[in-house]
Amino acid sequence: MMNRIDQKFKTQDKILSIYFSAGFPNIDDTRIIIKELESAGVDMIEIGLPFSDPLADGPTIQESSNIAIKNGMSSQKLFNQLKNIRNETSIPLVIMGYFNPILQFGIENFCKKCKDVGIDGLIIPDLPVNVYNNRYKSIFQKYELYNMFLITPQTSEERIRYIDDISKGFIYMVSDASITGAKNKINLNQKKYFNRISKMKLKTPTIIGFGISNSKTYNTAISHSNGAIIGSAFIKFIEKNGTKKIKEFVEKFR
Amino acid sequence: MMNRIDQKFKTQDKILSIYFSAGFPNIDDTRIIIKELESAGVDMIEIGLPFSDPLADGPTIQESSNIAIKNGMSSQKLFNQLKNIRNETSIPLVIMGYFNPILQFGIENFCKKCKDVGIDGLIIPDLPVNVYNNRYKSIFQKYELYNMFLITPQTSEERIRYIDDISKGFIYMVSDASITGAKNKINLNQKKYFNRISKMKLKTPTIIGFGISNSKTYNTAISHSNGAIIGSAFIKFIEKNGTKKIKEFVEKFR
Amino acid sequence: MKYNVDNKGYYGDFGGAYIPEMLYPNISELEKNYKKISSEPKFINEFNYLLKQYVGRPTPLYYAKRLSKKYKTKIYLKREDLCHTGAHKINNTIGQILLAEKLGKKRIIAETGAGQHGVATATVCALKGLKCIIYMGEIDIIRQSPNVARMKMLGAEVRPAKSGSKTLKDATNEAIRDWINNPTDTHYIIGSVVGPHPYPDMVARFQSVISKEIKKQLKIKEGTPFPDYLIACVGGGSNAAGTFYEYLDETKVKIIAVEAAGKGIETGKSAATSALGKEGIIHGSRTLLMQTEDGQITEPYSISAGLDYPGVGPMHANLFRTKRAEFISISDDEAMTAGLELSQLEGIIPAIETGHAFAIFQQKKFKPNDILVINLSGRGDKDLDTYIDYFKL
Amino acid sequence: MKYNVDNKGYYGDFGGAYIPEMLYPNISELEKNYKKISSEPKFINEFNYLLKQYVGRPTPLYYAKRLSKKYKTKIYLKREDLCHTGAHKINNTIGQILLAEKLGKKRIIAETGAGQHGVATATVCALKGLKCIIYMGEIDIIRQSPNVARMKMLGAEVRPAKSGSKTLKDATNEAIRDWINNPTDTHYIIGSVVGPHPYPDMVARFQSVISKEIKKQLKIKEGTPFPDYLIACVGGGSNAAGTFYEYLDETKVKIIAVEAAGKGIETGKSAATSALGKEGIIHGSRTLLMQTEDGQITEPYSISAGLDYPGVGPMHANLFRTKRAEFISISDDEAMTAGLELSQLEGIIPAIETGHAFAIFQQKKFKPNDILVINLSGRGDKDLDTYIDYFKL
Ligand SMILES: Cc1ncc(COP(=O)(O)O)c(C=O)c1O
Ligand SMILES: Cc1ncc(COP(=O)(O)O)c(C=O)c1O
Repeated sequence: MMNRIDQKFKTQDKILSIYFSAGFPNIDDTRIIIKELESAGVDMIEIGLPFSDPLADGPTIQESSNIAIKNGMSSQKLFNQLKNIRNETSIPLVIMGYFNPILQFGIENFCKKCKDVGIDGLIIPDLPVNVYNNRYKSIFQKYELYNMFLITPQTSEERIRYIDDISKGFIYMVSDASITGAKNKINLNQKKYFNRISKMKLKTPTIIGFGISNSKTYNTAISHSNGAIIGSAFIKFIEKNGTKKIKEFVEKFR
Repeated sequence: MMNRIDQKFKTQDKILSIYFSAGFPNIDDTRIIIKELESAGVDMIEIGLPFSDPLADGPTIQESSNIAIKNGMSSQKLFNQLKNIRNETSIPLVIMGYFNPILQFGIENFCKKCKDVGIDGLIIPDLPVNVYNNRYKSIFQKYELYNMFLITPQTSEERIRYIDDISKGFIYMVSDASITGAKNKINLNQKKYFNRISKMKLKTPTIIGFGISNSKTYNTAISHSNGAIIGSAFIKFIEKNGTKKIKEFVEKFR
Repeated sequence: MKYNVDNKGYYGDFGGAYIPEMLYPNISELEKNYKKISSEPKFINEFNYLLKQYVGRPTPLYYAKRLSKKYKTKIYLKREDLCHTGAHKINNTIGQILLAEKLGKKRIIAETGAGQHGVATATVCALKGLKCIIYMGEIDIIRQSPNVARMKMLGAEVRPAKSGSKTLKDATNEAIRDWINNPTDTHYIIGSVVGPHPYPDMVARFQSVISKEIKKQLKIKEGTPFPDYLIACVGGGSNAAGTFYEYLDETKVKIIAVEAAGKGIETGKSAATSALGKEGIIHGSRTLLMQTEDGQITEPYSISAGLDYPGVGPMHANLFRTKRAEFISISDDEAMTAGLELSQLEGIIPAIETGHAFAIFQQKKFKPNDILVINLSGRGDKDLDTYIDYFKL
Repeated sequence: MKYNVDNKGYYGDFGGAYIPEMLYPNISELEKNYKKISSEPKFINEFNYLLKQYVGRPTPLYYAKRLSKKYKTKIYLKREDLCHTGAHKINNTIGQILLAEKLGKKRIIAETGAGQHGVATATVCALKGLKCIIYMGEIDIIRQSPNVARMKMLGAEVRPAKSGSKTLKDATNEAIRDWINNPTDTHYIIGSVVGPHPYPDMVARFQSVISKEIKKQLKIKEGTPFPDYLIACVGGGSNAAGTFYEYLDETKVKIIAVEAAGKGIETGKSAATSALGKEGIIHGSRTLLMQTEDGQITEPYSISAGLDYPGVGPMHANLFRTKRAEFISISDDEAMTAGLELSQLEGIIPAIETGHAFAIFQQKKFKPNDILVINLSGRGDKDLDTYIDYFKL
């Protein structure tokens, strides 16, 4: 069976992906949010596994992670929640989480559970490419899980080529030199960077994330790539509006 | 004319001497206090010239000095107050003061003024014997002023002999290793020290001062010497009772 | 060297660089350059010049007569408290500021716990005229207020870290986030032997001047460069790394690392990583850290802001796992008592961090002929309020 | 030496011992012994040992690059701030505690203004296990509270002086009174080159290590032991005496003594003794002091507790009268500004006392080739509250 991520990129030009922190605002919102997102027409979902010390995240995601942890979220809890998710949805599901909780769960165990519940890939911001390659790649492969890597405006061309080479699924283009957090604008330098990557004609699809918050930034992002990920803006929205009005949120981007 | 101090010791066995700070409690109390003391039967008076930083004095005299200075007391002021004092009294009068105000007034000028108003001697605690001898003795002699020296329980026998040798008037025996201040008792060590000095059979009369406060300490003191000086206890008394009841105070010692 | 870093950036199982891609250019720039630049004669000369003329090195190795008498053994104190700014921290900041200069950086960031590293960083930034921003936990800003004042006097901006336990761990998170946001003009001066490779090795090298001096000084005093025991407190572990560095492979020299037990290891209010920690990732390094079963990092506790950290540097994790070093946990109370004792026996008021090292005598006996070198990592000026409150002086 | 003390204890017209008879045995015991004891090899060895191993001497002579650039001249800083306890004061207390020990004293008293001398005294008392009582003006206890805390940590008792201006002068009075009350077992460690002979000379000798080191260090750095200018702040004058000592008779070396003008010489809120003082007696010494026409000692004022004294030591009175030294008055504002500037240009936060010396550049220009040595008499940790309040940092 083809990985759902690849399938999605094959069948669709521009991808709208939404990130949320599992266990936020309420511990049992995970399935609800996934189903709401899918029925709202989202193309891919990143499920954030909360971590106490999320180095690459801004205040919004930090805060949602803290609440999720207080609510009792953990790797095991998440897998329990996702147990029969594939009976209900076929949307690509990616878990995004820091390395330490995964390490504590046991890498192999974690990957196995991912496969069991039907997760398609992982984004682990603090697991560097070379460590992954040398130590963990074979485990991921065994469980047919994609591991997605990030690139940033500072990533050298050479390294981008290398990452493209070993990547599966997509490359996560961090939109700016920044941590996560909703921003209003995409500036000229960012556009230049998007163009630069675009011109490299990578074999792997790219999705732009960090700072995508409204239709304007979203449209700019997808005009330079294969899709965009919205995180903080979505979390702020459900913090304010709960899980009932998710369609409203998604509609703004369509 | 024989110095009034010598005269007093010649005619009287045991001397009661009282110290007060000039300008305390009120700036113009100086003459009143002198006359009250004389009529109460005191034998000698030490007029304290107040100083801002009286190193050898305890809190009572320090405080009275501060008030006196605030009231406007100064060397010149004191001499003005004492101008015709010898029309009114023949009691031996000694000025006790620290060296700096005297130095500022001018030593010679100060001595001259002392002679003019009829002062008999000076006690300057911070003018050491050798400095006096080398630099100022001739001036004192010119104005027929006695300069009295202190001895303490720590003063060596050799030095006591030397001081006795050069002394005129009396030797001021500091009763204890201490600064001024009323005390209730004279202890065994002090008595031993009094006896030791007594046995030295000095040519100069001795008066015991510092810590003499009541008839008991007074009587012990005069039983070992030629007299005693009361300071802090008297100042406390007039602070409380003003200058009207000085007789009451003095009577307790007779 | 067996116990030192390998060429991949690991100490045994520990170390490495577990960093988000956003930091890759910075970390690899450092990794490529730190050894090269720091071994150029020009660099070495300026480093040594500043250590001598500005920091006041060599610091004495002082024989503590009254302390030795009390504990019936021979105790030498390595006087890092006499360094300019009052702790060993400046050895490292001098090294890193020179490196930052060579790399053309214009803006310096740092985290700080006790404030000593913040002050040491602000100091070298003033010396070099570079912009300086210090992240410090909100709680530490209160309990180490003299150091906050010093940083401000030195022209640094102090930014409070308000997340988590509001202490060193969180200040480090904030500094890393700043670096992610400012990847080109900024150098991040980490203050201990923690963080991603090459930081642990780089900081240990700059701090190794401590053990280099001990070797020479002890040779003169005792005829041998080798003490029986080396003792140092461990927060992240930089003063300890500096103290142990030259002796790592001299296994006849016993090494004791002293951690903060806080209110006691069992109380849940502790920062004793070796006793309570498990292998994991913190601040880009694979090491021992205190964490929940789920891998959430635990909020540590110690009365001493500089030890109030849930991890240890990877060198120390390895020294612990290989049993090269003995790890001892000292409670708040023991550390405070030892601090007061050193003050009154030797006239030296130690930092509370340092007080932990001196509390060793409350747990361990030594022989009359044992030669001990204790690193007196810093002075206690910053801790006076805490001492006064604690002892009701 | 022409400008040094004569064998009667005078510097020209100044000095001597104007003490009450109660102090005669103590002062003459000292006078008889201080030179003899302090020139015995055993004493010299222990003094030098402690200065090196405990205090951390020699202190560097540091070329202040950024300050030199700003003021277009060559500025060296003698780093007394790096001494154990943070100021030059400890040079003297080490010497005196050894002397007290030899004299069999069991109890030590001292006065303190900024608290640095109090801390230095409490420190050596802890080191030697002697009882220690420190007199400190009530106002100084408030404005130098970190040092009060340090003294308590070191086991000293701090007694407030509540008379007069409640500052250094009054603390000195109280200490002298204590000595009168305790003539046999007690040694009084005076903290500056003030008080009756032999104190000014004794303290100057113990502090002279500063200029001895400058000579050697400058020779290495500049090829000559002679700077063009020596600059130091003067409270009582001990750091200045130490800085000038070896150069007193080298008249090619210009000497600048910096006094505290407080809010300004004309304001009545000042401590600039040379500008405002007249010859007189203070604390047993004939010297220049601020006083009324009647000879009452004036209450001085300076933002800096260590300079808030109405006199100067007799050595300095003589240097002023003979014009060997130039005296300059620096206001609170100038001193504070200079303190901040040094912090931000060189990464060294000076004591406010010391800040006065650095304010020289606000009043005087130097030539590009002039070599200046400024004594950095102490660090500013004790003054952080004052700085922060003043600059609203
Ligand atoms: C004096 C002192 N010692 C020790 C430490 C702990 O740090 P490290 O373990 O890196 O030496 C600190 C930290 O601030 C400190 O200030
Ligand atoms: C750092 C510092 N400098 C200078 C002084 C002034 O004293 P002196 O004039 O005796 O050096 C003090 C006094 O406390 C001080 O602490």
